[in-house]
Amino acid sequence: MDQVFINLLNGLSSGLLLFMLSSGLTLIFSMMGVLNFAHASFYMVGAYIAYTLVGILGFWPALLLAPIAVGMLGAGFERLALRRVHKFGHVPELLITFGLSYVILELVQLIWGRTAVPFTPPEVLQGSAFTIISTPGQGMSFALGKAAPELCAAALCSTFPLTRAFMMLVALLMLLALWLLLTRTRVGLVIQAALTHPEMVEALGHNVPRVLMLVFGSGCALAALAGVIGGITFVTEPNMAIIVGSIIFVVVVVGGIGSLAGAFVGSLVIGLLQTLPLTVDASLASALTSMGFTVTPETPGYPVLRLALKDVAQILPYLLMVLILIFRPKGLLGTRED
Amino acid sequence: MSQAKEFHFKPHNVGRWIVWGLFALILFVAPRIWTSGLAQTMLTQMGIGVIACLAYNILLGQGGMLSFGHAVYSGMGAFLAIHALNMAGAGTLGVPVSLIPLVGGLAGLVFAAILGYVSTKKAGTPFAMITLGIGELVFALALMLPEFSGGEGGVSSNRVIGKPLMGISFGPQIQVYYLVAIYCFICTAAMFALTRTPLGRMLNAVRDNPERVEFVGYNTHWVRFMAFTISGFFAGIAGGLGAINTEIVNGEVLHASRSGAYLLFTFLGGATFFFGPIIGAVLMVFCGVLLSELTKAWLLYLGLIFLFMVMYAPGGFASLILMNLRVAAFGKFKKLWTSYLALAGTALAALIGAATMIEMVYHRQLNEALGPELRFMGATLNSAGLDAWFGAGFLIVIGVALFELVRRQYVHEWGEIQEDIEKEIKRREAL
Amino acid sequence: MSHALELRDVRKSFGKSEIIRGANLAVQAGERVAIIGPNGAGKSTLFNLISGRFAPTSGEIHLHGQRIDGKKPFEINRQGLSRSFQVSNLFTRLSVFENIRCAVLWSLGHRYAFWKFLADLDDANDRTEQILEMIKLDKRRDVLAMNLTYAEARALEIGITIAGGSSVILLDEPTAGMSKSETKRFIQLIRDVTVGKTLLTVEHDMGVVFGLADKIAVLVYGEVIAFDTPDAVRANARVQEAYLGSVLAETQAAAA
Amino acid sequence: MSEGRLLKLDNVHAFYGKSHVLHGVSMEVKPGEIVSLLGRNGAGRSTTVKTIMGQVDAKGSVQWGEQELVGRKAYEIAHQGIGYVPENRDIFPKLTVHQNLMLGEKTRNKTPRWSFEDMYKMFPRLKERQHTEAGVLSGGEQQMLTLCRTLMGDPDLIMIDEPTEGLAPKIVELVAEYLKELKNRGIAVLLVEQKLAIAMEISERCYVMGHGRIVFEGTPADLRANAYIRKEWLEV
Amino acid sequence: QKGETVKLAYIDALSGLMGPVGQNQVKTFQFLGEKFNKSNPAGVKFEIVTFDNKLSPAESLNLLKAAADQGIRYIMQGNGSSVALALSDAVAKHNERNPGKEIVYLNYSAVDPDLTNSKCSYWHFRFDADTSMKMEALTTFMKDQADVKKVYLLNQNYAHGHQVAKYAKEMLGRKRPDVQIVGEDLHPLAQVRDFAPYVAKIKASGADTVITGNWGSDLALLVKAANEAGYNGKFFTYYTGVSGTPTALGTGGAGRVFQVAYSHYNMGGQAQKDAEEYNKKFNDDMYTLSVQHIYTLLSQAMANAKSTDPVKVAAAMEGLSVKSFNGEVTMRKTDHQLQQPLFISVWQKADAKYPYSPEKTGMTLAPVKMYDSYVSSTPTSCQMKRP
Ligand SMILES: Nc1ncnc2c1ncn2[C@@H]1O[C@H](COP(=O)(O)OP(=O)(O)OP(=O)(O)O)[C@@H](O)[C@H]1O
Ligand SMILES: Nc1ncnc2c1ncn2[C@@H]1O[C@H](COP(=O)(O)OP(=O)(O)OP(=O)(O)O)[C@@H](O)[C@H]1O
Ligand SMILES: CC(C)C[C@H](N)C(=O)O
Ligand SMILES: [Mg+2]
Ligand SMILES: [Mg+2]
Repeated sequence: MDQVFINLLNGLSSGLLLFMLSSGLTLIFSMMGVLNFAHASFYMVGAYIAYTLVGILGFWPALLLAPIAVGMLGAGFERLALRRVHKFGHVPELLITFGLSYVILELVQLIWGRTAVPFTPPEVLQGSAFTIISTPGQGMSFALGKAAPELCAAALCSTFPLTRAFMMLVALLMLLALWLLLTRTRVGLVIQAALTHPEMVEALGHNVPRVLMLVFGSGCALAALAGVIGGITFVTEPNMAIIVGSIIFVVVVVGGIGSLAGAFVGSLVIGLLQTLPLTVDASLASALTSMGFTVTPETPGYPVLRLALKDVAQILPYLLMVLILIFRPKGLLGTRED
Repeated sequence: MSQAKEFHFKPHNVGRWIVWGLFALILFVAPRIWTSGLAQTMLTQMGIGVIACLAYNILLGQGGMLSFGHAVYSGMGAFLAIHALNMAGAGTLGVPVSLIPLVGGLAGLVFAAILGYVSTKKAGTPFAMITLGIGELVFALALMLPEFSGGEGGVSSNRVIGKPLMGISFGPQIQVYYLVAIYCFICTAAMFALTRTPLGRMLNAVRDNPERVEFVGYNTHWVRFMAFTISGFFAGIAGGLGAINTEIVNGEVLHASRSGAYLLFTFLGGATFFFGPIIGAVLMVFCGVLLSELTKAWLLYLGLIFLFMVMYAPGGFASLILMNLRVAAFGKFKKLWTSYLALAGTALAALIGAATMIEMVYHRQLNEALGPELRFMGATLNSAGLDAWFGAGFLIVIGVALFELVRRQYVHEWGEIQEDIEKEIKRREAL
Repeated sequence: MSHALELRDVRKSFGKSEIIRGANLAVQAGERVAIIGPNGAGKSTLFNLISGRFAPTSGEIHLHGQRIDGKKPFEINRQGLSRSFQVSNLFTRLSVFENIRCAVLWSLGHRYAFWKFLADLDDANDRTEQILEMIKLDKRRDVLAMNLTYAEARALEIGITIAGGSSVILLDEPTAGMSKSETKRFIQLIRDVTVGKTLLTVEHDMGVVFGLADKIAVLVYGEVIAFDTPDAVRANARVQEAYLGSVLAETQAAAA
Repeated sequence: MSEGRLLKLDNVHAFYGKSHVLHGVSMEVKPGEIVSLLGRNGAGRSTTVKTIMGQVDAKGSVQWGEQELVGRKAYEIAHQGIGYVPENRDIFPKLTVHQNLMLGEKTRNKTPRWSFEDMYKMFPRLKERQHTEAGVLSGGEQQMLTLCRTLMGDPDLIMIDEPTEGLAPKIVELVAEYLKELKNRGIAVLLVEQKLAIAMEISERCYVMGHGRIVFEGTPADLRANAYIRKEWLEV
Repeated sequence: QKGETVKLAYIDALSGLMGPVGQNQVKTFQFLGEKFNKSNPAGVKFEIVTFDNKLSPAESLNLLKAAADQGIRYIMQGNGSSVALALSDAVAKHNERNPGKEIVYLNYSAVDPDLTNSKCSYWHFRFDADTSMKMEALTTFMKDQADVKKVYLLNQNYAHGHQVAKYAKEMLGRKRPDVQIVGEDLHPLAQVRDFAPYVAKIKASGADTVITGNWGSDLALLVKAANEAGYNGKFFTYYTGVSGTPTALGTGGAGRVFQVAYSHYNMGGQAQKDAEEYNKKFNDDMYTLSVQHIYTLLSQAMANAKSTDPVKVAAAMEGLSVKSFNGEVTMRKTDHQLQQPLFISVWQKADAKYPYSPEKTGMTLAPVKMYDSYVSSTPTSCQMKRP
């Protein structure tokens, strides 16, 4: 029971981090039509910049300033590069972000080196949010913070780190803020309209280039915020972008392009899908065995039958994405197909 | 109409014969000009790359299908080819080495037919995402089945099987090169021919306006599917040749970065022109092998090259070449060429300055054991002293400033020339 | 005898709103029919149903006696029905010549061939040249479709529609956006290229309607409320009320 | 705003890339009048309107009151109080009818002359479809929507390119009525129109264009009287 | 051969995921090379030529050709056993097809035992200790750790990880049959960001000890996640000291994380001085000390063979014994696996006795046990084909 609970929590929290990342991506993707391959790179830059700022200003200002700085970098990139290729269509837009991801990676390594940097959470976020104590025969109970060692002597204690709790909190706040922004302001409409008819939107009196720049910048800032939190929770290293690089596209597609709610649901689904199967040792072979068949290495297809669910866990998100695209191209909560 | 018909004859397209002849000639003499082992390996890879990029461009350029997973088909071709090669070596499969690439081709075809059937149901972004997903799936699955893929280590083989036939054992690199060259020529010709067939033309139509295609009797899914399958076939051949060349195939042939490279370099070469991907493939091998040899900062350079190319020449190198050929065809190239010299000169100055700085930074970070000095373009620089930095900075500033001046002049001239050409075309039309 | 095209109680709903509410229409082979009706009556939707872009919610559509409702556009086209679009819908990056050639390939049986060269397909090339002459674009054969002027694009739109040699042709507002002189030229063009074919056209310009049609179908709120000769329709009180009955329509009609 | 004229074009040249389309167009629009711009396909009428809107490269002068518009951005021009209804409609297909109208609104601090209700009263059909995606509207409905969307911005001058294209005759007359209504509310209208009958009926003055130049200027009555112009530049 | 310059090709990943390790090793080669160039038994000068193989076997084969083109006869590689297997095979093929231009492959850290067993090659020499040797030492150490009762095996899903798991099971079964293997997992190489699910699983299994061959971020994140979830079991690792892991470990895991290797950060003597000098010079830690073995053995073999010709040098290197930084080492003739002492060290606060602190963590790896060559030596199944 406590294991299931811990696993669920882990799945949810990693899903929420994905949400922080993919919300920016879906914003850019659905409103500007740009598949931003450099999105994860901005995530990484966010972590690194925050790491540097922490040294100067402390954690909380860095948490605020790093996203702003990255947002400005993103806006600058939009202004100087992306805007130029907008008229050539989506493939060049995509490729230019592709090129950017290389450049960012190299620059990060030039500035901060090629190994991990010691980016640690501030004092208040170190330690445990709560402890799950499961005493054999008595079920499960909670203790805030770290449980006393005496308690844990007889029982099995699992602590849930504060950083992860903080991550979940920030993600939820972000969801709320974005939802307010998109539903309570006209900016969202302007952007969607500008996607297909930029000239007309301008003729109606909206400064489209500026809006697009803002959108791109905000998307990057969101990625950077995720980066700061991802950076303290996991490690801050040059590899951190590549690891999340393609999974966030899966999230956006599964949830449904252009839908914030979709990105949220998609993130949680993918987060759980990446986590829960890891704990399952069962395979087709064991399933067949339990159904009374005998499976030996000579059984045809044994190499496939042998694969345990935990071994294939990493491909499940992609499998889900392909199936979704084939059977429900709009995604779980999406409204459009293109 | 009938009168027009009498004068209607099909001229032998001399130009086309010359172009193909030249292509064959280049394929033939290249390894005699560049004879080192590395050069021959690279030429072999270029030949393979040409097939792969052209195959990819059937999707991207001709069919408007943005695929993020084409390495699946070249990779599956490579895997089945290497298994076939091993079986041939063990005597359980009676296929000569020269036909092993066709095994790869068939594998590519079969996989493209199976996986392509679902991917080509959609176009646009959904298509792109399905290919991305399938690419990741196949890659990860292959690694999970070490019986098939040899795990991270891959499957290795020996291409020298049995006794040499007429002195050909495929042991020496040069023999492999010529095998690749022959395949390359035939495949290029075949893919070019495809663009001249009904299917090839309808593929263009599907790219431009899939909706309308349905109303002139064609099933867009089927058109895309057939093109995808054909593309898979050629990609598989490239994979098979790659397997013979390296004698080892591992998961990386299926990896997304390989698919990404096809996309990037096809685009850089010029997806809108048939021959663009050929340039792209040559660049791909250059960047992948040579650039990383020349400089530690190659990823940075590569990224920057992409950024600038996409921004300033979205049609790829092919479009740059064609635009200048057009200028030349109207006899206006003379006017430009001083500008080109000036542009190249100033750009070079700026680039050398920038590259010097980048190299010095990398040197400081990575190679300090050798002391602060580094050799760059024949000169010895002291990355610890201010001189080199100032010198480089100076070079950049001056280079960029002059470049900007020349560029303005050039843009002006270019504009005028284009205007003249437009006028000239109008005039000719009016005749 | 069977009709060239027949609609039997065709209905179509989008979500909750029913747009086509039991349309019935039977068109004889060789007839030219104009479909008129207020904006949003469902004329384009009707064309979309017939040509297979949408499947009807219920009802039957027959082409030369065979059921075609629910089939895919390309299947319907292969059975001999072809349509144009209200907004030009061309292969923008191909030349005028290639646009037309794409449209003739299937009907001449070249299908998905990748073993024949286009240049050797004399039947297709001759037919393409013919069409180009008919739509007077032979001088522009190598221009890319996206560089055509509005009127030329409309002409090409019609060229693509008729190129496959379908016996039933649907045209959706072929002359929209054209000046009077061009409209006149165009009516003539349409007449010429559709000789011996069954023609359905949607139009708001009464000049075109009365100049082109043997019969007029009036579609109001998703129903065919009248289907008769032009004169009879003009006299029909319901039609007057729903659609005509205005100075403009009168003058246009008179000018025809 | 100076009395007497609202908009004045003086020797305007316009270019699409390298091709020179307008060759010195001069014309003007006074407050609250309906002016129509006539001519054959390709004469350059749409280009003129787009030039005013800042969507085409231009030389020469376009005066709006005391201000020069050439070289300004489209959205700045829109904020000056010029509304534009393009010929190819350009509705935003993925947004609902109502959202399309919302995008037409401009946040200028005076109280606008028009509200959503006015629009829906003008074209009840739009009210019925207000929550539908605009992309699926019929051709005519889209035409109504574009007109209303621009009106929501409360312009002083509205430039309409072929508003009646694809509209049923009854609706065409309705549109004509509304244009007059606009004028009554003090809005100037620059109308590009193919249907001579309508244009001549409602406009106070008209210009005829040919090959990128103004070839005639005068009242509808003058034009009716001038058979040569009509034959040479308008009909065959 | 005196005064000759011998070019050594360094073919390994210098960019990407494994880039940092490669960069660090190149610096080690250059740094120690300088010292050896001043004096070595053969009196030759070594020159390092670097090639970036991007961790790809296929790319490495290209670079092998490039190196051969430049007339380089010695190649070195180590990061990634998959690449090593491919290279060893390719070198053998090359030497067969190009007599007179033979190339020798010096492996400084690819530890898959197959390289000196079923897939051994005459041209391949390994200077690291292979997985089986390290596991031999580790399990010998564990034999005396009474509190180890339940062991969990968590490894990367590739050649090296598989071998660690395999030998752990085999040797524990032999030396501590009472120890229970309560779980076994293989996770994708360098792709896991979140180890919390694995840690949850480890906790649930009740394991008191984890054996892992993980390196780089895969190890760093694992230990970090374990700390956060309140796991207090022991870790027996191969690569605690390598690139990035010290930083990620920080002060967590003190006294609970062990490493088995042929060296550690407090070797004393010349090695210690070198390490400190290196640290000053590059602000980085020298952890690939097998480089020193390479220089020592190579120059001695050249001196003995009185030639730099790889064929002769290879022959001279077989069975050669020299004194190196960690004691007397021998290149075993039967399989070309260097026989050398191994150390178990533990992660703890740096102190006066063990002062060297990698990555400025304030922590160090302090030796707890040393095993002489004969203890950790493992038998080989190599059927070497000699030319
Ligand atoms: N896909 C759809 N989803 C929802 N409603 C639709 C869809 N397609 C059409 N409609 C609605 O159906 C009605 C009829 O549209 P249609 O385009 O057929 O009209 P029409 O008769 O061609 O008018 P017009 O003359 O103005 O072009 C319109 O009200 C339109 O909004
Ligand atoms: N984007 C463009 N690029 C190049 N030339 C253009 C472009 N748009 C219009 N033209 C050309 O400019 C000329 C004037 O076009 P314009 O659209 O202003 O004509 P118009 O009078 O509005 O006619 P229409 O009745 O077709 O709307 C035409 O010859 C047209 O071909
Ligand atoms: C450098 C090491 C971390 C490489 C690892 N020992 C391997 O064999 O793959
Ligand atoms: Mg319609
Ligand atoms: Mg116009």
